[in-house]
Amino acid sequence: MNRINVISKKLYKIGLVVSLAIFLLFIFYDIHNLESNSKRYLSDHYISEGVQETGAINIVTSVLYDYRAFDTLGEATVLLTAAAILSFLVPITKDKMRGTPFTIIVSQTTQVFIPFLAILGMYLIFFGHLAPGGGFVGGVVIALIPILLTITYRVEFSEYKFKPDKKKVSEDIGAIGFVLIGLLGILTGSNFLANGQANVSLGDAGELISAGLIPYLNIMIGIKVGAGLAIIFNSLIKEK
Amino acid sequence: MEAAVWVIILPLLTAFFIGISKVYVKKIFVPLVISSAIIYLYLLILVINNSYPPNVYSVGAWRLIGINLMVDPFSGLFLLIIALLFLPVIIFSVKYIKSYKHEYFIFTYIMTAGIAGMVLTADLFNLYVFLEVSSLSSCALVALKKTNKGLEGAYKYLVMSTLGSFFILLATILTYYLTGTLNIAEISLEFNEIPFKIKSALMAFFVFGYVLKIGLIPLHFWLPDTYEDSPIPYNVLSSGLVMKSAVYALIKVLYIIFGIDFLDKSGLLQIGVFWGVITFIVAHLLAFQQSNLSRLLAYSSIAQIAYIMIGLFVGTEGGLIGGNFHILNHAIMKGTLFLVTAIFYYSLSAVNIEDIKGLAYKFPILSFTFVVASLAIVGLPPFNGFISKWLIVEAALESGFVYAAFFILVGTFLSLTYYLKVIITLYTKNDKEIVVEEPGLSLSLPTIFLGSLCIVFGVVPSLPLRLINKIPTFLLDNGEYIRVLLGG
Amino acid sequence: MIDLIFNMLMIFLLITAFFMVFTKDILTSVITLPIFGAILVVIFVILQAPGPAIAEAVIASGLTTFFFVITINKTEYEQNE
Amino acid sequence: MQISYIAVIILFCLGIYTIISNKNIIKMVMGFTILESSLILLLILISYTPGGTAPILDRQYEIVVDPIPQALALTTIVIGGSVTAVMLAVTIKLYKRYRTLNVDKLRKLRG
Repeated sequence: MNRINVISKKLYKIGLVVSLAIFLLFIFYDIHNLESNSKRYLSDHYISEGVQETGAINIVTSVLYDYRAFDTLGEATVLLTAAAILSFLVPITKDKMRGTPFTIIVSQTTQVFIPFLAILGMYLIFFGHLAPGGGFVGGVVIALIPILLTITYRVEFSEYKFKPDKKKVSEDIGAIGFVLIGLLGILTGSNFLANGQANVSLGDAGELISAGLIPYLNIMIGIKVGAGLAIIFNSLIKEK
Repeated sequence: MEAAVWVIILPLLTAFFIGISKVYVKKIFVPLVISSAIIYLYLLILVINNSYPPNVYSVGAWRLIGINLMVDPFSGLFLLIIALLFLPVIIFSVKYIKSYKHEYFIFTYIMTAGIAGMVLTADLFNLYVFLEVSSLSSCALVALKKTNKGLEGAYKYLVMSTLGSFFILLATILTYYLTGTLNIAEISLEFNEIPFKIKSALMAFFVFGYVLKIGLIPLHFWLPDTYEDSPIPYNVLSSGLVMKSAVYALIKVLYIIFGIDFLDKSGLLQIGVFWGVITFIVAHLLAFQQSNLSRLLAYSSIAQIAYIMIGLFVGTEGGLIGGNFHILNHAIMKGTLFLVTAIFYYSLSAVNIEDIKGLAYKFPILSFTFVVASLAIVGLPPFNGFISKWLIVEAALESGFVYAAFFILVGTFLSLTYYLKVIITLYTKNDKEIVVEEPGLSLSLPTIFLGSLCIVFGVVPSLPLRLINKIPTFLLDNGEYIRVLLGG
Repeated sequence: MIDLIFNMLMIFLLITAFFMVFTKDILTSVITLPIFGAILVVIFVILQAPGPAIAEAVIASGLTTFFFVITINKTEYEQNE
Repeated sequence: MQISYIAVIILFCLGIYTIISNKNIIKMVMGFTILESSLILLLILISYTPGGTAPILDRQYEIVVDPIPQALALTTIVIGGSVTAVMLAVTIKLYKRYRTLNVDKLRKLRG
């Protein structure tokens, strides 16, 4: 009797999902060939005036950090909440990552590797408005350094190198910096997070020091994401 | 209007400063929390006062190509609820929360910022981002006490709300693909040309996503678990704000983007009312069998949210006024009930209904507030619950949902039974001596303040109704809302 | 030419996803997660989206796989011992 | 290009099937990753216009790919990543408390 029950339950679920798939298929089919007058007036505006208004070459970064900077603030808060959740779920006792003890080769290569990671992370953050990348991606690459230390040299060494309190404080400083740069827009008479509109010197596009406040927003997000992900990783490792 | 952005930034800044104060300047923690709550209250009142001629604040000064915040009476009502609930809960939890104090306040401030963001924004993707912020931080608050049930409730809540968010995200992406913009006003203008089939499919995704978060009957099983072992002051904010902000987002998306006539044509109004009726009947029956006080209040929250859905889905002006007034009343009444339960838990860690036997003689004032709030939530005449329920019943009768009005009255008696069960155990004589830890003033004052609001809004309903009567003008025909957002 | 490669990648993506879901052993399905992510990165590059391609490579197929490996490390090993 | 939209639908429904029907919690979280990847793929497919170039305008191109869905995709990847991290952390805690990764056992254990 139990087998029939299990099979009927499984069939019910598969039926549910297949009906959803067919429903989606019809909707996508309709939407795809309905799309006669593809209305893209907003993105055409971003493409045509994007470089003049925000000064950033990379339109995706100008959308993320200037036109829709409020989304990025919300998203940075999501990341900060995730880091705070993981840091308080961890018990006091440390538990090392069980696994094979690494040979000398691994520890040597990580020492060679770390400066390259640092440079790559810095490049992604500082050149966020010129090349693809930006605060989030650069921050993650920088967070790889404490993660590599944790894996090869156990958590204690990585905690010794980057103190957990320092990481927590640098994450909050990054977040507060982002909001203060946003408030700069209010101080100069325009609205919150106003970069292109406020009369901030945009510099000529393509230079490193251009695009007004976007590089500073990138740096703040980079610090925040780097510290946040280091906290997330170390607390996941320490959870006994 | 400048203060509209501060309503969202101030809680975020306070949360970040609390993060720093955990490490460096430890002793400024309590003054920082209290002062920012008071400034926040002043800011909210400032925004609510000039919410009538709705004004638009464009973030980054990009008029229509950026993200706009819009303060209209409907969001003004929610800011009023935040104003009424936030300060009492903060003062209450400064003394009540002993373990993980810093994390509790960081998550509460981030959740309030998320809810304020959801309520104010006039941009579809921004609504999704702030929805994610508020649900992740409220899920963290559920898991704060790290008990087995708490962690399990947090896991279920996380799974369900992320599943709901992904459906909302799918609908947002398809809306962007069809209309090319993310501004709510422009979307509703573009939506007139879209054929009926696609529009109703998008509406189905939105409704499914938001109902998963609100917790109507078939999708409600995760909700009572989140109330069981979470810090009780959080339950006040959760049932008062988090569930209601999902209702707010659903109503704003449906009424503004799809428009009232499309809702009527597609029959969603009838489905909504029917769904609400089933929900509150089943919720009342389930609430009857509960022994844990928090679970009983959780099921009663689901039932009250069902009343609000009926009020809002009736689709007439009277229904909207009744529904919104019930949102305000339920937030206050449920807040009082949860705060009193928190005091019982604080003084003698009472969890089940049997544990609070004979406490009325130990806490006369608090038990009286509990009785007032439960009679108000049941909907008896002198209190505020009665007025809003009566408005909903009237609106349901007006627009022909006779069965809904009848079942609401039946539901009133159902809820009367299980609240009476609690009150009776409260007042039965208890012979054995109970060692009680005396709750200080900072615990009982907020409770009494919220309890007195139950009576004040009951006797003088014109106080909040002045604001609530203005809501339908900007919700029923979305042309008014669009004119303001686009014209500006 | 590009379309041919693109369609093949899409099919390969589906195969990896099905394999990831229907294998019994957790470890093999966690190993296929970065392969799934890597194919997505190539698809994003073909579709002229460098920003999300880097983000997907670093966050979605990089760090998320790492978190899965740690979770398995914490939960699976005790069962074997 | 039609297969890409069909692939998105299949991945979306596969993700939901994994979440609904799996016993092991880690497989369930993997379902969320698949679901999230399908939505990001849909976003990028929407942003692609045939013959367009990447949205880096170091000089003027005639057809440029739509930048907005790419910005939304970046936001969704980060949000999805952090939600998955939180889910996995809670899974480890649940495993330590209940000694089992089986979803059904959890529901019964709660009692």
